[in-house]
Amino acid sequence: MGNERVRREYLSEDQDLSQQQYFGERIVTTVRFSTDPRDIGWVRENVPCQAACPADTNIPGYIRTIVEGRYGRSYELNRIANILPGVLGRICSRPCEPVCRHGWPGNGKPVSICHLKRSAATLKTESHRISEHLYTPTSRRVAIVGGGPAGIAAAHDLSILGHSVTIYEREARAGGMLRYGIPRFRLPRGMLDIEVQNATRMGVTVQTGVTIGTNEDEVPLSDLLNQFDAVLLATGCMAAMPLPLRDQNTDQDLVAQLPNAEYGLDFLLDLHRGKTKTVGQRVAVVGAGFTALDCARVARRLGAEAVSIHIRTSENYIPVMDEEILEAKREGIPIRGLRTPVALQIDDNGVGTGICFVQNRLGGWRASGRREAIPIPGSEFTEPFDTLLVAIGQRTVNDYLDVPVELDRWSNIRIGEDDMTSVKGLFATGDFVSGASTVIEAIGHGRETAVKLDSWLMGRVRQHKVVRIEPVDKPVRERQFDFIERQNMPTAAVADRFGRMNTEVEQGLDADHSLAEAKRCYLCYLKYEIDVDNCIYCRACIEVAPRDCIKLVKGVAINDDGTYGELDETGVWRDAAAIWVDNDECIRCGACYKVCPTRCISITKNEIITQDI
Amino acid sequence: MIPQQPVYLEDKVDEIRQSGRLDYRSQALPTWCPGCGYYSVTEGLANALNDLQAPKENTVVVSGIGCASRFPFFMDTYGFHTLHGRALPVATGIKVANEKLTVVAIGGDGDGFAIGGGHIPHTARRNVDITYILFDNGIYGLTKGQVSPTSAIGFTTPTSPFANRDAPLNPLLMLLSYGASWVGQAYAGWSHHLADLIRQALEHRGFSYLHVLSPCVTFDKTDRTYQNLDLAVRELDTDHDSSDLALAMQAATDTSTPALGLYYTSQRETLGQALDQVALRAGAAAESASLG
Amino acid sequence: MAKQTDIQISICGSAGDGTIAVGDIFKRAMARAGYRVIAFDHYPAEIRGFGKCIARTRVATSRVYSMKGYSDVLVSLNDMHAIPHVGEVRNYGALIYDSAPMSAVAEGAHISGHLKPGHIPYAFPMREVSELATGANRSRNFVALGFVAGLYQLPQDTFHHAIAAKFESKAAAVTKSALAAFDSGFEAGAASYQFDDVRIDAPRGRKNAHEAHMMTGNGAIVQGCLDAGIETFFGYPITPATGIMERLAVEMPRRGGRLVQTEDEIAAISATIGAGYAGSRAATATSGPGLSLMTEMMGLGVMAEVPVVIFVSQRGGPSTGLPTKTEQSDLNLAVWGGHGDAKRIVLAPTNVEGCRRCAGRAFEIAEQFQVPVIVLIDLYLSNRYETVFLQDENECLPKNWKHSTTPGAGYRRYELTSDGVSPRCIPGEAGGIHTATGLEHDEYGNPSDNSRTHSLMTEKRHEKLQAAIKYPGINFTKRFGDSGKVEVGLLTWGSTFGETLEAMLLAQKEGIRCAAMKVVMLSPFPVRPVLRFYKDCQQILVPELNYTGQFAKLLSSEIVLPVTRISHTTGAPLDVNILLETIRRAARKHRRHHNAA
Amino acid sequence: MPSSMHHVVLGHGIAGNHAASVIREREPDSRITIVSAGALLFYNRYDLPDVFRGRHQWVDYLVHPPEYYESQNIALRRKTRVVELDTQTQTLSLAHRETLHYDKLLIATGGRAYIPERLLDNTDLMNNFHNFRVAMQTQRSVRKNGTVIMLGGDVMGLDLARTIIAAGHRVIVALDNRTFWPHEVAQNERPRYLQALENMGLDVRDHGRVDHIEVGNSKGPARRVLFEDGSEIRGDIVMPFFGLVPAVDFLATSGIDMERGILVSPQLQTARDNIWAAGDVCQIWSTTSNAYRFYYGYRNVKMMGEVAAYNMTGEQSAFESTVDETLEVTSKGTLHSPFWEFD
Repeated sequence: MGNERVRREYLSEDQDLSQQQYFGERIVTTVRFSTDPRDIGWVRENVPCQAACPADTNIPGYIRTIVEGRYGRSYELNRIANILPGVLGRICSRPCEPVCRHGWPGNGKPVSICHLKRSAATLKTESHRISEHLYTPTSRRVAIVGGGPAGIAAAHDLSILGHSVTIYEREARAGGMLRYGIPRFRLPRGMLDIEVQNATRMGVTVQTGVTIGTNEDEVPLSDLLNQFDAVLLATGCMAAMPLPLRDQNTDQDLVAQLPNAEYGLDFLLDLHRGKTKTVGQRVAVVGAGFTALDCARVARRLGAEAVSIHIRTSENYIPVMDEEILEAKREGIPIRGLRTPVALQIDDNGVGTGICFVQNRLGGWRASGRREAIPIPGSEFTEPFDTLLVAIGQRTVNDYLDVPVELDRWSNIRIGEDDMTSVKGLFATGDFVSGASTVIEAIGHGRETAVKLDSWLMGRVRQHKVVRIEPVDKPVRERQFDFIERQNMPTAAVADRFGRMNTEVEQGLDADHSLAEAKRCYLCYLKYEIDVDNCIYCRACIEVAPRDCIKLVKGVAINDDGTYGELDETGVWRDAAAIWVDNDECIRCGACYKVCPTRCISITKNEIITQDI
Repeated sequence: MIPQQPVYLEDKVDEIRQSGRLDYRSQALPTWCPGCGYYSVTEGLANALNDLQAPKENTVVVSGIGCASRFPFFMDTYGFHTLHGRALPVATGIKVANEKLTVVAIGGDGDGFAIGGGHIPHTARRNVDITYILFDNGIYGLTKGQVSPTSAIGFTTPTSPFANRDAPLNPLLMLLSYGASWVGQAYAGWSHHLADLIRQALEHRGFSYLHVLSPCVTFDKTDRTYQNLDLAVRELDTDHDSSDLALAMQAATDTSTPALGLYYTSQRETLGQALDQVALRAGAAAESASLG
Repeated sequence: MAKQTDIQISICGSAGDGTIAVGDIFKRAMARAGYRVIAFDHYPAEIRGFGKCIARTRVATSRVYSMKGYSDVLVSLNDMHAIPHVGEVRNYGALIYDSAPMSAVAEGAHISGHLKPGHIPYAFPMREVSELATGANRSRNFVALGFVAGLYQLPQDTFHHAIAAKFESKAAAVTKSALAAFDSGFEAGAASYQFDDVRIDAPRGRKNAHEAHMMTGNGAIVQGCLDAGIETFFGYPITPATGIMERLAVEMPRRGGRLVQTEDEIAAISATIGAGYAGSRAATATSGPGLSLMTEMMGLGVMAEVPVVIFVSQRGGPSTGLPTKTEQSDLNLAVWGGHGDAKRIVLAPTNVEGCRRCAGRAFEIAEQFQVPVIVLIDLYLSNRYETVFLQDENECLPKNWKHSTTPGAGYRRYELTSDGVSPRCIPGEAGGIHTATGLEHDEYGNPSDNSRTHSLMTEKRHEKLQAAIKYPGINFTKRFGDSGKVEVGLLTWGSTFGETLEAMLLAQKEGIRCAAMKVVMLSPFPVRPVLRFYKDCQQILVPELNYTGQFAKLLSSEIVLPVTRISHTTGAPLDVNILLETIRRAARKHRRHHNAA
Repeated sequence: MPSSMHHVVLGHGIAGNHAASVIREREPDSRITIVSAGALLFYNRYDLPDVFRGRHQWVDYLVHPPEYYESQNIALRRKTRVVELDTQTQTLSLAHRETLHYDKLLIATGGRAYIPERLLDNTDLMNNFHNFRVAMQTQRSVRKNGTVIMLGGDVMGLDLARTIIAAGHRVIVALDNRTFWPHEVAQNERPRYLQALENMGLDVRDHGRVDHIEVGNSKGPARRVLFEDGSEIRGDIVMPFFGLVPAVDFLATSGIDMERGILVSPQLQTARDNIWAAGDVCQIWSTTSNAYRFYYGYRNVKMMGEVAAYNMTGEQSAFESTVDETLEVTSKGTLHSPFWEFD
């Protein structure tokens, strides 16, 4: 078109056309790869969900492909980052959703990113084929201790990178907490099996039922260190935190002693190892995490009538998704706040009858981001129970190490920048290092460690992250999409949940609802730019903008890290050096693109990708 | 989609501020409809004046009535907002009074060819050393969209509800025949090209007439839109000889695919020079008289 | 018996928001629904550029004559513009505004922060509703309109009808999205609880309600032209007269008439004179600035005794002045303007119905007296909407002027007769051959500088017009209010009479004996009836929208008696309350004197 | 200087309004703004049952005429929702994207009807009574001599029930553990109180948990309530009365301490500087019962408004309830709750 011809003539004499791929007459695309901090910073700032994802998932990418109905591609985009989309699509802690731009004040509710992940996994075709880009074999051998999320993630990446990997798993099957910690009504096992299988099929040997340790019939770690080029510890946090009781400072653990009290973690582990568990009519659960909620909901399913959860602070401050809390309440489980256990009431037969709490007031914030609770003297009271489940946290176990390894003062293992322990060739990752966290963090860490371990094995860094910038020839969103309400996850009727223990509560979004939800995504990775050289400052774009997203600017601040800061707006004609799209406000509706008289607005897709060096 | 070299805002902004072109702008934001071609002209004129380093205080922008009437208010130069169609004679007066000034008259097609039509031939004939930028959107903007002298046949407006039957003027042909010594045509959608021509027009000594094609984004959604003009306009043939009047007139007759660029330019005595000559002759006559 | 409704709704927005457009639809729909409606819009000089637009509409179940000083409902399409007008909403009146503005606003910049405690807020996300309904936020205006209609349970189909009519000429898509926006607004309005802040009760059933039309002064003038069978029109766009030409451009060709948009007013009046000379019913329309340009050519019309009609809608002056504000300051130009003794006829209707009647009669009168006739209105009347009923039959007479009984040899185009009107022939009539000229001429039309001829012809051109004062079928003066002696008499002209009448009615309610008289014919001046009115009034107030008291001076040039001038030059119509207060003061003053005596 | 001091009161109920006028008494010069989500001026919600007594003009419910606010120089922002509170910058973000700065803030947003989670899917089939507007709509949707189904039946509900019965309608109460809320009735006492309800003309039913609500068929009443035990009740409208939960949604990101409600000291001060809370929204530390607890009823709430106002203007007085909270059965055998009393 005329104006494009002109643009070539008057704007970009110096333009490098070498990268253009021609398709007939039309230029299809020109892709630019950038490591400029401003470009990388742009993605980091403007795609908040991806920035918040420990596994660095390309969220706009996979949501966009759902809109296009390319579920398989969407699934792959996920798998590239987090290995187990079908699993995480159900039980991920969703650090991405609280930061979703759609949830910012005035923008409505965040996109249900997690549920869409699940949709991609379930809606992809039967014949979907996963794809992997395999490196040539390196003949390096790596042993991984622990087949949980972190171990599996690391194993996957290391095998892709060409190393031969062996996982040593204590339990009968790989999966760790995913398989033995999370109840089936939240995570059906079929999906888990397939995805673990996919993650480990590129030449990963999984040795199950093998315990690494010092006892006989256990394999000592030192053997592994001799047999393998590198060993990676990913044994997570498999021990429950003991319940501290202010008024019963005995050295033996009362919970362990009482016949009708148990630690939630053990309760769930046993259950999923196949033991039959029973609970009384009144079940008191102490603790505020996923484990506590799971215990309570399992207890309801095991027939307990009155199940209650007791927490130190209040609902607003516990690290659990609102949906989970709501479902627990629907199942008739009240959450009682501001109370700390101080003692157990035990009758003459040594059976626990009640738990004494002290009333709390809220204190400051811990470094961990958790809320302090400060007991109020003299405010003690008692709650009766038939069964007591305690789930106040988990800790690592490292007594199985038969080589001298440096520990920190919490007796967690100490690792360096390169994730290597004080022992050469011995690496550690996941919860085993960081303490109990989330599945996605474990996977994220596992993958980071894999890359570091690879560079150590190969003696050089083999990959780095760059921004892939691809022109988009037309706006792919419509303003209408912003008015779509967040699609609610359909759930099984409460009555039906208790009949069959394993009925999955969240039923998943069907294709239509997934499409509707996917459309809501702003696709923050689309970058609208105005070619200031060709702009006539006519403000036609501002006129049609649905929001305050295009601005007359004097300039822009640059942060210390070289990324862009705030736009410096102006209403003074003489100062208006440029008209610029404020990508914070921009909801990628494309209205401006359509009206620009000089066609000076361009759209690019900005994605962080991994490139070989 | 034409690939872009990476644009980094702060670099670009510095470049623009240092260029100095913003200095020619007013404080107040223009009040034309968003998307109006006048923005392109404003930018173009600012850039051209800046390229020529024309001192702001020696520049006067004169307008008549119409959407252009506010033009001077959006330039940080001397300006004169006169009456409907009377911009050119006022500009002539200013120029005659002070030859050092750069005088730019600006108006629309209604202002210039309808009520003011009588003034153009004479300003061109006298070759007053001013630049006349005529903004041709083929419609009356300020009175909300009636036909104008350059509206196409068949153009339907409130005052031509059954389609306009009057043939449009051919301004370029008119101006060429009136003897304008510099005639060019630009298009608001080609902002850089426009700026380039304005600069040439300002540099020309004599009456320079720049015809600027533009849509009226508010009252003409069908006929002369950016989309249509984008497709219609082309550049003057590369071998065009701008000293050849016949060739220029030939080129001017193509109104279906208007060619953009410098049609014709020639150097001849300007009004200022003529007045100087008259003064010289009068002086000489007085001298010879004293010798005799 | 239906309850009395008298509601004024103001829609306030930025130019380009479509404020005036929906105001227009609102008033038409309400008229259709059988209400008496009067409306006046405020709009800025810029096309866009974000100036303030207000569409004010007064809806009543019985006849009203002017706008109210306050509003019952204010709809904000642009808070920046609407905030200054929040105060004009009465206690327990309603404010309707956008609860989800596009961009973040500073403290105090949103209208919700400016409501008076007595106001009822109706907040809803106009922009979003619009985008949902039409995919663009441009239709906020229709959403708001729909909201009002839905909120006050106004007949939805009547509005559909009005919207469809509005976009007749436009693409179907335009109508469709407007309707969509309206309906979704209507839904929102109907859904939101109405706090009885404003009641719009069903109007008294008029059997001819379906014939009710909202018409502006401009529209009525067009109607009058058509009544008179106008044949040719030449014009040049100028606010606020442009509307006349725009409408005629649609209507005339359908009736075999011809309209040409000339390149300027000078050409417009010239062509009109030519067409008049050729015998067609010809007219042009302009405003003050154009009239100034036309005065010279008008002189030719007087001299050559060519019947033409010139519609003049006054705006704020002098010079370019206030193109979008009203004023009555061209009386002098209309009555006296131009060089030489160039007496012409000037009619000044006072309301929309009057515009129609005067326009129609103007053609007859021009023909009858062979002279240019100026119909003088102002922007307020040009753009003011009133309900009119189109079925009123057309009273205009066909072309019929004093014709030569014996055309042929010796035909004298400018024959001196007892009534000063000469027999007229037009090109095409055998035996009517003559030359019309701007030079002074004799009875045959031959140029003559004979002093006797000049004095006779000058006298003829003036005296023939005296009979116009008695021209039938139209009241050139009319008295309202108390009969017999009154404390206060109001004497005025043009659009101002509406406010004057309202003020008089209010004053009467307060027990002040008063009367008002409108003067419709300004030149020649109807001295006798005015003089009679004088005699009945203890004191005379003359309100008008100019500084120099042009009408008052015209009065005193015809009748030497004292009057009190009330000059008002804000560019806005007269404020009824101010006028009422003046009447009270006058009445008090009178009573003091009375008691003293 | 006090004249520049800006007191912002969130909520336009008894607590908020009373607080505002007390602040005005104590600080004639300071700027006072009341932010309310409602459309109307302050009215007494204890009067609302009167819509069943034919009192339908909202103006009749106003406690103060509009002029009052002008004379008191109290700015009133109605139809205004707060979406975010930033305690650092002391600004409130309003739903219409305006920001409002405060020097001292009183949160008195009250409580909203608690809907048991299992009924959340049926909310649109139930009628509320929390403001004039919905009260009117509710009143209009009951047929002459029609039937009102009351779920739960807290004291507000029972108060309303008296009026509805007086208006010639039938009221069925479906019992629940929240019946009589906020009064706690011991199991052994329960029959006595239920009898009292019957004496008051209520039709008392005990079907256990509600399963869901349906729209009735065209002929019959508009609503059907189905219980988990399979039984069913029909009526024109269904009104949930399961007690109140504090309206604190907008405080999610504010860092204000909350459990169920906003946690405040006996001085009604929150953990944040310059922020107080009063009314049904706050959970006050009770030194007597050593717990955070709610106080209900006109008198308590008004007192809280007063205390807050005093403390916002320099005092340090503590809130103490003077209300005897026992739910009594009168000599006539009917119920009487202290929370029905107001003045």
